[in-house]
Amino acid sequence: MCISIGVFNMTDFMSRLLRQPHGVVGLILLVVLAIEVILGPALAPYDPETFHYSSRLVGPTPEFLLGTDQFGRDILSRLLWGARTTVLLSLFATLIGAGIGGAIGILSGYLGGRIDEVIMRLVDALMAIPSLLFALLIITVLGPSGTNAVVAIGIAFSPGMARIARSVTLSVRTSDYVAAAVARGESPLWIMSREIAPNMLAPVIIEATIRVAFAIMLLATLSFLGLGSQPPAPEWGLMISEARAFMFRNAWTIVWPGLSIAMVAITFNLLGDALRDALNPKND
Amino acid sequence: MGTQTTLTLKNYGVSYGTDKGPLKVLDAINLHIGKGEVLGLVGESGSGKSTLALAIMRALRGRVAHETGQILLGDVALHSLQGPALNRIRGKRIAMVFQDPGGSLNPTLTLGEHFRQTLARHRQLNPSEIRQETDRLLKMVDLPDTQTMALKYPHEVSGGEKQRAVIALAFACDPELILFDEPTSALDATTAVTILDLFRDLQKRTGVSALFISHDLGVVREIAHRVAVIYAGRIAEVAENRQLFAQPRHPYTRSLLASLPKAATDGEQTPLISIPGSLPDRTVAIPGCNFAERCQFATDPCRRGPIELAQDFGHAVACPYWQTVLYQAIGSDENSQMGVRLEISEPPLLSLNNLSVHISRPDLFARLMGRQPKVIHAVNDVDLDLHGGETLGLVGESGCGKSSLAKALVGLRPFLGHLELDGQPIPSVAQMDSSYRQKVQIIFQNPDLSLNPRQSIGTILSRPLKLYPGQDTGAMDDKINRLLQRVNLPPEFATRYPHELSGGEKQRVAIARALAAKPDLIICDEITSGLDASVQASIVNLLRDVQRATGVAYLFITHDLNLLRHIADRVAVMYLGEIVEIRPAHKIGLPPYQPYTEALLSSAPVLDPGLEPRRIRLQGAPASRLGAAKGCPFESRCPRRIDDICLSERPPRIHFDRGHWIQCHLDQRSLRSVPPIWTATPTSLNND
Amino acid sequence: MSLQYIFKRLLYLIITALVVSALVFGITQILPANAATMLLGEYATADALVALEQKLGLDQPAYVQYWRWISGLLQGDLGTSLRSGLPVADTVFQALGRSLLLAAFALIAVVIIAIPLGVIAAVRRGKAADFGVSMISYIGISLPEFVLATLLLVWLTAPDIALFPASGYVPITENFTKGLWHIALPVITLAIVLTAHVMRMVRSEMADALHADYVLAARLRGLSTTTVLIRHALRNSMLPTITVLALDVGYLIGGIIVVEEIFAFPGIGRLLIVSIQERDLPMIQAGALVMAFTYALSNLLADLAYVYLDRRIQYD
Amino acid sequence: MSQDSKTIDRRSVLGGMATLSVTGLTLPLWAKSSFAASKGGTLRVSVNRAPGRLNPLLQRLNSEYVLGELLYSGLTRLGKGMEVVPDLAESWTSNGDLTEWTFKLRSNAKFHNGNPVTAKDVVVCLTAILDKKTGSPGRRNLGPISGVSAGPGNTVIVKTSTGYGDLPSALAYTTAKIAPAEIVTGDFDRLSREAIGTGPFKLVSYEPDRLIVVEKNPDYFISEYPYLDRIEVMVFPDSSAEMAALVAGEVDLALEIPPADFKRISGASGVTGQRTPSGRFIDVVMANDRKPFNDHRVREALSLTLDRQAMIDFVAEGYGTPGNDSPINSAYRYYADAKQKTPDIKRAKALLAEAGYPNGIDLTMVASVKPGYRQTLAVTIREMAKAAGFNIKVETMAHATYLKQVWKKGDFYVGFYNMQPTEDALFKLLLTSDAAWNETRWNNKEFDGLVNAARTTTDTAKRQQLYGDAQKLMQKELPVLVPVFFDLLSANQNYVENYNLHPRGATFSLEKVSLGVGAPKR
Repeated sequence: MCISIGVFNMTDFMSRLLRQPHGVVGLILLVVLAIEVILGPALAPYDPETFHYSSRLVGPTPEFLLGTDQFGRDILSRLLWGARTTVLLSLFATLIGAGIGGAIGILSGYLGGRIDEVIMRLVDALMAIPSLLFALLIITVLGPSGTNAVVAIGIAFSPGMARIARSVTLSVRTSDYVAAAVARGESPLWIMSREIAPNMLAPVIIEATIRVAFAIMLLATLSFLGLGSQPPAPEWGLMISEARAFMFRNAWTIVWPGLSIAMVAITFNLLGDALRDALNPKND
Repeated sequence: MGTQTTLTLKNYGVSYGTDKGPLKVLDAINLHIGKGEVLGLVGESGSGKSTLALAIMRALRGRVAHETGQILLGDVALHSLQGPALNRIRGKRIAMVFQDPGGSLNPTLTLGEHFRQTLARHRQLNPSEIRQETDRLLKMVDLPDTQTMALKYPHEVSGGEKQRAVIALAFACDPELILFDEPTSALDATTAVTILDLFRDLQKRTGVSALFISHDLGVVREIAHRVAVIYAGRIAEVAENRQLFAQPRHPYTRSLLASLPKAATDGEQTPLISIPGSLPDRTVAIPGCNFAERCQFATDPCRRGPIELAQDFGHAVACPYWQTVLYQAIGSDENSQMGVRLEISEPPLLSLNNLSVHISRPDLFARLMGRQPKVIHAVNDVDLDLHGGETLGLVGESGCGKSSLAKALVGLRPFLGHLELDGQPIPSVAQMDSSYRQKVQIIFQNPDLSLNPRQSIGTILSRPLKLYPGQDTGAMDDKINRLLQRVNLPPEFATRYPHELSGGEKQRVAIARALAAKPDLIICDEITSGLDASVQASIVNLLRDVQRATGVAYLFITHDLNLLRHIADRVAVMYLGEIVEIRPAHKIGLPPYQPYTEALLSSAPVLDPGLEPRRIRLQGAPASRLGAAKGCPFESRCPRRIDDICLSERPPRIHFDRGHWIQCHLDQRSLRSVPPIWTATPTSLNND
Repeated sequence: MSLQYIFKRLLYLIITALVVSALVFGITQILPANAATMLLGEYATADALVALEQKLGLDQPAYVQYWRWISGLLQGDLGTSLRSGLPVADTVFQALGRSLLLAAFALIAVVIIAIPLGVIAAVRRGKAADFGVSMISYIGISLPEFVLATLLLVWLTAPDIALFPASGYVPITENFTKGLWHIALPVITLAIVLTAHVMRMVRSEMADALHADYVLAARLRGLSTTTVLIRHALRNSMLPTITVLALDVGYLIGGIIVVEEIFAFPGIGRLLIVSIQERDLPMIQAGALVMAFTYALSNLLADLAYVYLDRRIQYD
Repeated sequence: MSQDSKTIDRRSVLGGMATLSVTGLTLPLWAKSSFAASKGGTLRVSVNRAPGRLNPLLQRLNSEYVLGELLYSGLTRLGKGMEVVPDLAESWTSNGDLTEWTFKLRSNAKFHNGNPVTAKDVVVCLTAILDKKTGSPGRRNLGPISGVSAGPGNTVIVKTSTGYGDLPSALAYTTAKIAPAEIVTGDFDRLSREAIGTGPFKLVSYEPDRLIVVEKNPDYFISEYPYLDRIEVMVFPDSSAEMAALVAGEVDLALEIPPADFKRISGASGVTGQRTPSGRFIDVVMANDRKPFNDHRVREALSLTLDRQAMIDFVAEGYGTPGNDSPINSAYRYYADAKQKTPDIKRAKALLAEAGYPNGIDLTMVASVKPGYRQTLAVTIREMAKAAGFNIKVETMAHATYLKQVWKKGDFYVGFYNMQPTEDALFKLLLTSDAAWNETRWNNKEFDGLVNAARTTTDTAKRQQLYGDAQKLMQKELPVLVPVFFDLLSANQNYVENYNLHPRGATFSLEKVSLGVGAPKR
């Protein structure tokens, strides 16, 4: 479980990443996803919200490549538009989690002692609430919306991130370069931000990458439960939730967004695993 | 030594696939091990010695690109064996012992279970026979209480006991050959010698053949009949033990020996020789001698090659010109002037009085329950004076509290007792102001861990310069360049990152960082332990140069007595958190000794031909450090224990001449009456 | 493993429960609408709301309500549901029992399927079998339960296939086969997702274990492949797997919420969702607490199992 | 078929002031073969929300009303054609100005605990419902009652503050159920756990999130009923699971079918779908007293963007009728026919420009997540109104939050209401100045006058006139937009007999249901 604090060098790192089949597949998928996110709206054949009164719930046709939903909206266009929301929201959620958790973890691990003990008990307690449940409770307070779902997931992720950040901090903290910094009288802020934080990046990035996949699914699940993005947003989880009433009339309405979510999750899972392997010196 | 050979390697070579192409790890290896013979294989890290052992076991790790040549066990062609046929031979006809006994035993199985599996597999014994045989084997390696020992899990026994068990396991099926891969490197010196004794003894009794791999020439000298020196995947020299050490022929072997601090060279301070350069790139073909780039005698023909291992009355050497250069001295480019000592200043720079370091783990639960947390007494009541310009060596086995003391001195651990710097009392870590921190610097053992991998060398060096600017004005870049120059590194290193540097270069950066603060004292915590001998030599030479130029004092912590004798003015010996002896460093070989010092000296490997140490062997492992010892810390293992007084009363400090004192219950006379550890006996070589 | 260690962990468990209850209580306090609003629904008038809030004690300061709740809890009284007026404890434990049954079946399925597959993948690393297992696990961990559940529902309960009943719950004590039959789909959904998780874990742990020195040492002693794999590698790789299994209980709880919602399984997850929607405070508190407690307890048990199996670890 | 029967019903129903004495039972026309109905058997009924409240006085969900009706009785009930039929009251009369009503109770009605129903029970229960402390949802739906007292003989006298011709209909309200007086005044909370009613069934078990079982009440006051021995009410929060269970034969009768599934379900083998037009509607609520909706032109512009026919497809999957911006449709007695409104984007744009929004207008429309139609409507309106320059942001929220923060307070949101028994009930609930839920704050004196006048009139033609004017006024003034009425949809196995979908949506009459040939033995 221990993640090394390996050295980080971009070209070397890319070559390590590309040495692994899952890294290659992950990167290819990531590029596809990036295109979808950046160019999706431009590539979409229709406006994602335009109703096509006469073509409701049709299967794939030349006109509507992936078919239409219950309002006659083009599923392909909605997926392409939705990529931006779905992917970016998940990234944000993870970023929030990594940011809050990282800060707490580094502080707790660095300060140590009683403060650490108290923080960690709290974090343990929060971790005892499963992410979905936690997010559910937070959303209940904030009200259902895409942004709130992001915040909720971010908060729900932060205890786990804090744990990882803390354990890395603890191991980095015992390392001699931190000892050297302490011994020469550096300020705690400098030590945390310049000595420890950069060395936490690798494990935190690995964890965050895998968490993105998790965030996508969580976000989609929240939307599915009606607690995430709200109609008419072309968010993928919401699309499934809305389409469920029509799944027997046009199963494509579920299959496409379902596949899309799975694709993104696979991308980040593959990348996370590849990163873990690439940054793991054991595999040299 | 019989004429039959147990193992033969014919022109063996192996390459691993890497991104840059195949890396030739082993090249044209021709070796044999006779029946009942122990072949020592020495080389620095990266020379391919472990790969050789794994190749023999047919368990190469990594991507094998090419494999050539033959490996024969008797007349069995090991190199072509696979699957069940191979499994019938492994463990039965060849066994292997690894460096880390902890790693090679399954943590979830009892020791007995390891034996059971092996015996059931190869010797088809029934359960009661297995029990008997396990018992016999454990007894054979002198393990106590064999019945309960078999029921223990690996973590429940000490490192030495584990290695004994692993050795017993290797002998379990009466193999023809045992491969040892650095079997003592992970152990403390006093434990390591007992393991070596054990193996020597067992080898004699069973007549097993062995390949004994080590980076430590001293260990190989102790144990091997013949010694092969490997450099960058090629055998440089093979000879009878005595021959090799008495008259090494290959320039590499000679340089290697010259880089090692000698045990018995009393008093006089000769510089150590370091080998310039580093291992050659083996992804490209090297037509000539692969040592040529680092060899001070190399000529053009050396680089053109081909170079072959040439036999000459059982002494093979891979240098056609060895005879021409044999009488030319091995030298160093670094013109260290040794022997010039600086004046030791009075009064002391740093003064410790009753200094203790107690480590307790914070435990919320224990506090809630109102219980005292467990406290480890890492350092107990240490008195020590350190003078300006002096090098004080601190020696002791792992876990004796050396590092805790070092950390307390730089404010990384809270301490109890009195600490004075320049007569200024420092009551606690909180009172260590920036002036104290500037004056006392520390260098750690592992430069990989002490240099932040995310910071450039320039950044690393700039920090102390910014924190302690001193009177020195001028551009930061200039200051960094000067520092790099000071430690013999080129200025362009400022923009590099630690991982781009070699181990020795990294340690130089760490030294430069310490120097940046212009300290009065540098604490060197095992700073050469992770380095190869030749690199260690260059670091030690650098430290001496620096001391001469700046008058800085060193607290030099190490477990290597030979090194201390070379570098230190005074030596403090530490055992279980207490300093048991302080003595001047020259004359270290002469009595009186504190009994622990004596055992430590006896365990140090000896390279000098014709020098035989007196054997003193310690039993058991150091006692627990929970709570302060009432009596002598060494009481439980002391071969010269008097009686219960050692357990119950703190031993007195007995003063001898010139700042030499010993903490022991023995009286002065009996302490003085011990013979010296080393006696020159030309016939003492163990192989006959 | 000392008794003291167990006590300590139990104490932490209680701390966890307290923090969770305070947190959940805090959340329910700042909810934009309370149970009275929901109870009265579109029939709420200001005076009716006040009256009902008084009756339910919702007008009291938060700490009073919390203290009342905690002291009730200590006496084993979880209060009454604001929605149905039924005792919370009965409802919650009944629902929990059903969910645990679901979880237990899913875990059993996972252990039976995932461990052998993970081992095969690790041993045949880089081969077709590994590729297959990896593919399955990537898909499994990347497909949200609600998609999987919905697709299973569309395919397996369609009239012409009708492999399984779509939903409903028959107590297993009432009719064993029928109970199993009804629980099958939710169990399959949970098991597929979890299997992927555990399989991945076993594979990577096993691969690590196969690289360990003691496995090399065992191989070099010429032990048979089965002995090396099972006695040496698997045994050690099971330790982290146990931890992962315990962590997956958390995942399982999340999954259970979704799966129960879709398959109309009257477990704790659905109870919680309904309670959140209805602002049924005592029910939310009890439900969340029970879930968190279950999770924390399973982690504790995993740690104890770990200590029991791996003698190296000595907690004090 | 239902269209025909409705016309007949509407005519056959008496206004209310005259004594309606239906002592026996009028066999409904649609009852295929009630004489041949076989007795016994267990019926599995599915509902799509958990009936969380057992207490009949506190119920407010259709799934709860099912239980209320199975286990309890009121004074009156609604017949198939929305006419008032006797329940515990066997007959009723009123004084001339419709301010005092006398209800005569049945003599053979007994509670499940064996006690006979007395006037005291009725007085206590009605008083409790009217007491705001009880928190009964029906408090404002029973009409302007000023007093309830026991009369001579087994009678109950209800006085109203103004003349109120619809009182018998109002007392058919779903929560106006009668429970034993001593429990209501004593241990009221007991009704959350137990059911002591007079209904055709008795409670066996109650697990609100899963299964509620009731069994035949042998002492039911109409001896012919119930036919069934046992009813199991199964709870499915997820409609796809519910539909699958129906198709698989696990469920005999699904009380509500999502429009999207109706075609598939009613086409499934062995399953029959039922559909009835209803007054259940979805509306767009606008704050008539605040900008921008205080400007009639804005409301009209929005109304003109709506393609109501298309909306039926989107919101109700075609199972509905177009709305004409009045909550009264042909399912009500006094419906006034009017020309169907059609979209006119050009005119809408012009109106919006006139109102001061030549460049369009930004609005936020709130839709609660329950039921899903609200969001669908919001999304549809957003899309349709775009063309005329309305830029509508849809904001959805949890139902609880919606109730607390938006309902009756917000400026612009989606409402959703069941059909009410009478026009009066609906207007007085939503639209008059003194309406219980005056969410539009339209406060139109003329409209109030029309509704109040109709209350105290017994002349059917005059009432038709008054209510017709009121509807016209709404269609002109547009206090709310009513784009769609829903048909009610249900489905049952072919062997389920005599279940008939009631347009009110809250009345089920399961005591009349029986199981025919092919019913599984359970």
